[in-house]
Amino acid sequence: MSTQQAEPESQEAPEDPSMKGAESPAAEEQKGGGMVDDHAEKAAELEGETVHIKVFRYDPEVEGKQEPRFDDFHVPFEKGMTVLDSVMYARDEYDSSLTFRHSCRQAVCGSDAFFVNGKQRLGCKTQISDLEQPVRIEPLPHQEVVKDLVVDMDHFYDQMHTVEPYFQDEDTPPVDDLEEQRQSQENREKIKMSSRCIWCGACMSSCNIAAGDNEYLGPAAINKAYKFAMDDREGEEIKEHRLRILEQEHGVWRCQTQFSCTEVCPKDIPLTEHIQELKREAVKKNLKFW
Amino acid sequence: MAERYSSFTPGGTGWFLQRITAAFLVVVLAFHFFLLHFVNHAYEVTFMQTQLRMENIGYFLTMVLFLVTAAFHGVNGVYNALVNQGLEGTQKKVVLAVLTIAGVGLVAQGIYVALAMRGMI
Amino acid sequence: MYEHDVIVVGAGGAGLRAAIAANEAGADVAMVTKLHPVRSHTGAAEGGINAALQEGDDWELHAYDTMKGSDYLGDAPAVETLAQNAPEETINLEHWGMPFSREDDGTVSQRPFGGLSYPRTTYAGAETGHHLLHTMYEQVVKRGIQVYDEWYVMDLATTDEDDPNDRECHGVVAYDVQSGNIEGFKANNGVVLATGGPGQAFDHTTNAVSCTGDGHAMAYRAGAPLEDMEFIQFHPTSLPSTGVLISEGVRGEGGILYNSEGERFMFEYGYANNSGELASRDVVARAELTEVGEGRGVDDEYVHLDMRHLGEERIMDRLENILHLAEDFEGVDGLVEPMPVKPGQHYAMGGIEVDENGQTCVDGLYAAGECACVSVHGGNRLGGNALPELIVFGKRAGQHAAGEDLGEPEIRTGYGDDVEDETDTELPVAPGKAGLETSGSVAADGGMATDAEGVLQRKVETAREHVDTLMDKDDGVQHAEIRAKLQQAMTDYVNVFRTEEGVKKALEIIRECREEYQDVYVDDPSRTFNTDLQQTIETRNLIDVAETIALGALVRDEFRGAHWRKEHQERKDEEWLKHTLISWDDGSPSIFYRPVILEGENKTYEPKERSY
Amino acid sequence: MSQSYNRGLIEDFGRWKEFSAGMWAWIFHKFTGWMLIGYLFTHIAVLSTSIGGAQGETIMVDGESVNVYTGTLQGLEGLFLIRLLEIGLLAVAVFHILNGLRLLMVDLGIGLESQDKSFYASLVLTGAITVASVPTFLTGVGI
Ligand SMILES: Cc1cc2nc3c(=O)[nH]c(=O)nc-3n(C[C@H](O)[C@H](O)[C@H](O)COP(=O)(O)OP(=O)(O)OC[C@H]3O[C@@H](n4cnc5c(N)ncnc54)[C@H](O)[C@@H]3O)c2cc1C
Ligand code: HEM
Ligand code: SF4
Ligand code: F3S
Ligand code: FES
Repeated sequence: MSTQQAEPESQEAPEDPSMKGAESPAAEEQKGGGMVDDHAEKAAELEGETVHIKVFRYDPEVEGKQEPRFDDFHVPFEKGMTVLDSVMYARDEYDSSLTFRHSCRQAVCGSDAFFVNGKQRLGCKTQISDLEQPVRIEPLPHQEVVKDLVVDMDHFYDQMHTVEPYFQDEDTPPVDDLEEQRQSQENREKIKMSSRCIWCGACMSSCNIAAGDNEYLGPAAINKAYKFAMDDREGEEIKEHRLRILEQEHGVWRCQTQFSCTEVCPKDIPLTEHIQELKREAVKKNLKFW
Repeated sequence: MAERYSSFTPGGTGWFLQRITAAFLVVVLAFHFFLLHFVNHAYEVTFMQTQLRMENIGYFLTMVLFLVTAAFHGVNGVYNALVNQGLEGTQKKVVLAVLTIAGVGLVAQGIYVALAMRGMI
Repeated sequence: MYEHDVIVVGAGGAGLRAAIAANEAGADVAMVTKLHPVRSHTGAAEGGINAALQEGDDWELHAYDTMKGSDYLGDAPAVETLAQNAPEETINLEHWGMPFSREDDGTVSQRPFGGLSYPRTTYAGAETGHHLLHTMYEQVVKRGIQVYDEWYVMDLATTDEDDPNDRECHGVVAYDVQSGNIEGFKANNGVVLATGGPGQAFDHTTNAVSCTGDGHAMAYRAGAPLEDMEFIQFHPTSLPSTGVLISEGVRGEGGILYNSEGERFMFEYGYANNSGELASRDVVARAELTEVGEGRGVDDEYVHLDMRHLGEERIMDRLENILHLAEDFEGVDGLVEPMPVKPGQHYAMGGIEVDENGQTCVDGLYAAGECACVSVHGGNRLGGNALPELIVFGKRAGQHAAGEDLGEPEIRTGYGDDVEDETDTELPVAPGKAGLETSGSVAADGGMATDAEGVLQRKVETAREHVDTLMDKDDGVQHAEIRAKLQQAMTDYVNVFRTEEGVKKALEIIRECREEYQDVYVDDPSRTFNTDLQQTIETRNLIDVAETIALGALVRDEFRGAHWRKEHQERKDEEWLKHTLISWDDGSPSIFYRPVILEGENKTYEPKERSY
Repeated sequence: MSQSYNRGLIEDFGRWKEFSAGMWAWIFHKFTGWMLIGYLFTHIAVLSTSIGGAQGETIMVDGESVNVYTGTLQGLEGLFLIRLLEIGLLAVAVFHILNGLRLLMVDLGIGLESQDKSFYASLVLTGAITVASVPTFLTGVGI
C-alpha cells in the first residue's frame, strides 16, 4: 500500500505522462463505446485493467487548488466497482486530501450525488463499467463548491424546509388509545414514490429554472409537499394551506416541465408528474372561488 | 429555517389562461394558415378578397377573437418568461405595464384594421 | 461556546427521538451531528419495527421472544420496557405521518419475522428505516430544534474524578467540518450519545462509512464501561464489494447457496441437514466461511446465491429490489447469473452500558440506540428489534436528560459492589493507551477545573492542541493504512469464527495499530472540510472499540447467541449468565462482569434451549 | 461558512451539449414563441395598409396604380427573401403548435413517460411539414 504523492496536474495538460495512480497505458486505449447496457460484458473486458477518472479539485485554502483543476487518477478495476468506489480508492491510496461526502454506499443516505460524465448521478449507485472513459467527476452544478466534490447544500435544505415538511393534522386520536389513523392502500400507493426521496439534491442541480431563480422551491421540495398534500390523513384545510404555499410565485408555476429532474432522480421519483399534478390541483382550487 | 414566502400572488391564473388560449389557438391558427397559404395563396391576396372574407361576420369575429387570444397568449407568454427569469419589484411592474400597453395597442390597431377591411371605416 | 440544556450527539433514529422528547419536556435541546440527520444510517434499515399491536398479540409475548432471542443475556427490565412501550411509540410514528404499509381496512400492516411468535413487525415497504428517519427529522424541523449538522464531536467534557461514578459530563467538544473551527457545547442538563454502530471496525460490513463507534470510544474514555461488545451479528448474505445487504427474502423464496464446485454445501457438507439455506443467520454465515476457508469459495472470497431457478416472473414479483441491488452495486444480473455473497458485520448488540433511563454511570451522560447497551438484545438481536429500541430508549434518554422523573432504574451501571472481576484470562499484549495522546493538563494555573465551563474550556484546548499536532506533522503513517489493517484483522480473527489463538492474534495486531497510530499524520493541510482529519480521529476510535470487541471475545469462553468459540461450543449458563464490561481506566482497561437480570415484572425468564 | 467557489452561468451554458430533450424543448418553445409574437406585431403593421386601402389609396407597382394594401402585400410576396422567411415562420409556428400540444398533454399528465419521444416527434413532424410545404410557398415567386 503506497501513500505516493504525485504533483497536481491540471486540466490544461491532460496528456502529461506523470499521471497519478497506477500507470497503465492500456487505460488510454480503454475508451468505452458510450453507455453500455450489458455491464457484465463490459466489466469482463475491464478485468485486470485500470479505470481512468478525472476529478474536479478545488480548495480555497490550499495553494494550487484555489484555481479549480482536474486531477487524473488510474484506479485498478474490480468487478462491481462503482464511481464512489473509484474515488474512495483514489483517496485512500493516492491522495488523502481528495474530499467528497459519502456514507451508506447503498443509495439511501443521499450524500454522494456528483456530476459524472455530464449527468447528476449517485456515486455509489453508478457502475463505473457503464461509463465512457475517462470518467469525469465533478461536484453538483448550480451549488457553490466548498471543496473538491463537496457542495454547499444549505440552500437545498432551506428550500426543503420552506414547504412545511411535516405532517399536520389536528384530530389524530390520542396515542394512548393505540389507534392509528386509517389510510387506504390506494392512498398509500399514491404517495409511495414521493416518499422515497433521499435529499440527494440531484434534481435541483439539474433544473435550469432552479439555477436561474434561487427562490424557486425546486422539484425536491415540491415533491416533499406533494407527499403531504396527497396524503388523505391530512385534512382538506391543511391541503389548501399547502397548495397556497406551492402556488407562490416561486412555487409550482416556475417549473417549465424540462424533465431533467425526473431523468436524474436516483430513486426514480416521477417529479415532473407530481409537480404537474399540483399545478392542476392548484388551478382546480382557484376555480372553485371564481 | 428559511423564511416562508408570504407574497400572495398565485401565478396560477396566468398559467391556466396560457393553456386555455393555447388550446384555442391550435384550431384557429391551423385554420388561418390553411386558408391563407394553401387554399388561397398569400401572394394572390388582394384587398378585394380580404374585404369579401371580412364581410362574413363569423369570419370577422373569429379573426378578432384570434387576434385577442394570440395577443394575450403571446404577451402573457413573454411576461411569464421574463418573470421566470427572476424579474422582481419595480422592474416587473414596468415590464407588465409596457407589455400590457403593447398588447392593448396591438389589439386596438388590429381591430381597427379589421374594421377597415370590412369597409366599416 | 454554545450552550443548551440538552445536547444530543448524533441524529439517527435514536438521536432524533431523544431530541424530540427533550424538547417536549421543555428543555432547550440541540443536536450535534457529523452527518446531516437524513444521512444517518437508520435510513438503511429495511425490515421493520416490532410492536405488539394486534389483538391476540401481547407485549409479554414480545418480551418473551426477545429474551429467548437474546439467548438469555437480555436484562428483563429493559426487555420489558421495550415490549411495553413499542406499541405506543409505533403508533406515535404513525401519527407523525410515517407512511406504514396498510391492510385492506386501512390499519397498519405487520409481518412475521424470524424468532417472533406473532407477526408483529410493522413496516413501511422495504424501507422502514428510511421512513422512520425522515418522519422524525420532519418533527424536528416542525419543532424548530436546533441542529448543528456536519459538526464532528471529538470529545466529552467530563470531570476527571478517580471513580467514574463520581464524574459528571458538562458538554461536548466538536469541530465544524466545513470550517475546521473547534468549539465547546455546554450542556446544562445532559449529553445524549446516539452515534450508532461500530461496524467500520470490520473490513466487511452492512454499516455505513460513518459507523465508526465514536460515541462508544468517547464514553469509554470518559469512564463509562462498554458492555457485551463481543456480541456482533453477522449477516450471511451481503454483496462482497460493498456490503450491501441481500435480504433473507431470497433464501426464503427458495434461493440456493453454492460453493465454487457448484455444490449445495448447506446439505452437501451437513451444515444444516434440515433447514439448509434457511438455517439461522449465524449457522449459514459460519458455513459460508468454512467453505471459503477450505478452498471452495469463489475467488477465495465468497459463495454464490442463486435464484435463477425461481423464474423471472416470481423474481420480478417478489424480489425485484434484489435485482436492482445486485445490478447497481455489484454489476450482476440476478436473472442470468448467481449473485456473489459473503457474511458481513451487521449489528453490534453491545455498547455503552446504560440503565432503562439511558443513563450511564457518569452523571449527565446518556446513550441510546445502537451505541448503547441497555441491554435488550443480549447475545443476539432479533430482526426488527433495533428500531423500536431507538424510539423507546431514545425517548426515555431524552426525557430523563431534560429532567423528567422516570422512576428509579432497576439496572445498575458502572463498577460497584454487584460486579465480579475478571481473573484468569491472560492477554497477549497490554491493551489500551498508546494512541496519540496530548497532555491532559493544559489548565495554565495547574489547578484542575471543576466548574462546568472550566472543564469544557480545558477540553476545547486539548482538542485544539490535538488537531494541531495531527495537522502539523508532515510525515508518518496515514489513517487509511492503519484502518485497513485493523479492519482486516477483525474480519480475519474476530469474525463469525473465533478461536482463542485468532482473537489473541487480533489483539496483537490492534496493539500494533495503536503503536503505528502514534506516527499518524494528516496530509491534507486545509481546514476546510478536512475528511482526512476526521477519518484520522475516527480511526483512533475504531482502535479502541475493536479492542473491546476482541477482549470480550477472548474472555467469554462459551457459545452464546452470535458469539461462537471454537474451543467452547456450548452455552455455559452456570458461569456466563452475566454481562461483560470493559472499562478504560485511563488506558489500562479492566474487565468485570455484572449478572444478567432475568426477573421480570410478573415472571422470571428461565433459560431454555434456543431452538426454533 | 468559509469561502466557496461559484462556477456561474457560463458553465451552465457551456454544458449545452449535455442538455436533455426536455431542456431543448423548453429552449425551442421559448424561441418560437417569441418569434411568433414578434411576427404578430409585424403582421398587424403590414395589414394596417388596408386602412389606406379602404380609403382608396394607391401605390405604383410596375407603372400601374394599385390598391396600396394589395400592392404592399403582393410586393412583399414577390420577394424571394420574404418567401424564405415565410417558410421559416411556418416551421416556427408548426413546431410551436406541436410542442405546445405536447406541453398541454404534459400539463394534463398524459404520456409523461414518452415526453422525450414526443419532443423528437414534434421536431421530425415540423421538418416534414415544412419541407412538404416548400413548393406551395415558392409558387409564383418572382426572383
Ligand atoms: C442494512 C441494515 C438493515 C437494518 N434493518 C433493520 C430492521 O429491519 N429492523 C431493525 O429494527 N433494525 C434494523 N437495522 C439496525 C438499525 O437500523 C440500527 O441499529 C439503527 O438504525 C441505529 O440507529 P442509531 O440512531 O443508533 O444510529 P445511526 O442511525 O447510525 O445514527 C448515528 C448518528 O450519529 C452521528 N454521529 C456519529 N458519530 C458522531 C460524532 N463523532 N459526532 C457527531 N455525530 C456523530 C451520525 O451523524 C448519525 O446521525 C438494520 C441495520 C442495517 C445496517
Ligand atoms: C397555435 C397554437 C399554440 C399553442 C398550442 C401554443 C402553446 C403554448 C404553450 C403551452 C405555451 C406555454 C409554455 C410554458 O409556459 O411552458 C406557449 C408559450 C408561448 N406562446 Fe404559444 N402557442 C400557440 C400559438 C402561439 C402564437 C400564435 C403566439 C404568438 C403570438 C405564441 C406565442 C407564445 C409565446 C411568446 C410564449 C411564451 C414563450 C416563453 O415561455 O418564453 N403562441 N405557447
Ligand atoms: S427527488 Fe430524487 S433527485 Fe431529488 S433530492 Fe429526492 S431523491 Fe434526489
Ligand atoms: S427540471 Fe425543473 S423545470 Fe420542472 S420538470 Fe423538473 S423542475
Ligand atoms: S453513499 Fe449514501 S447515497 Fe451514495
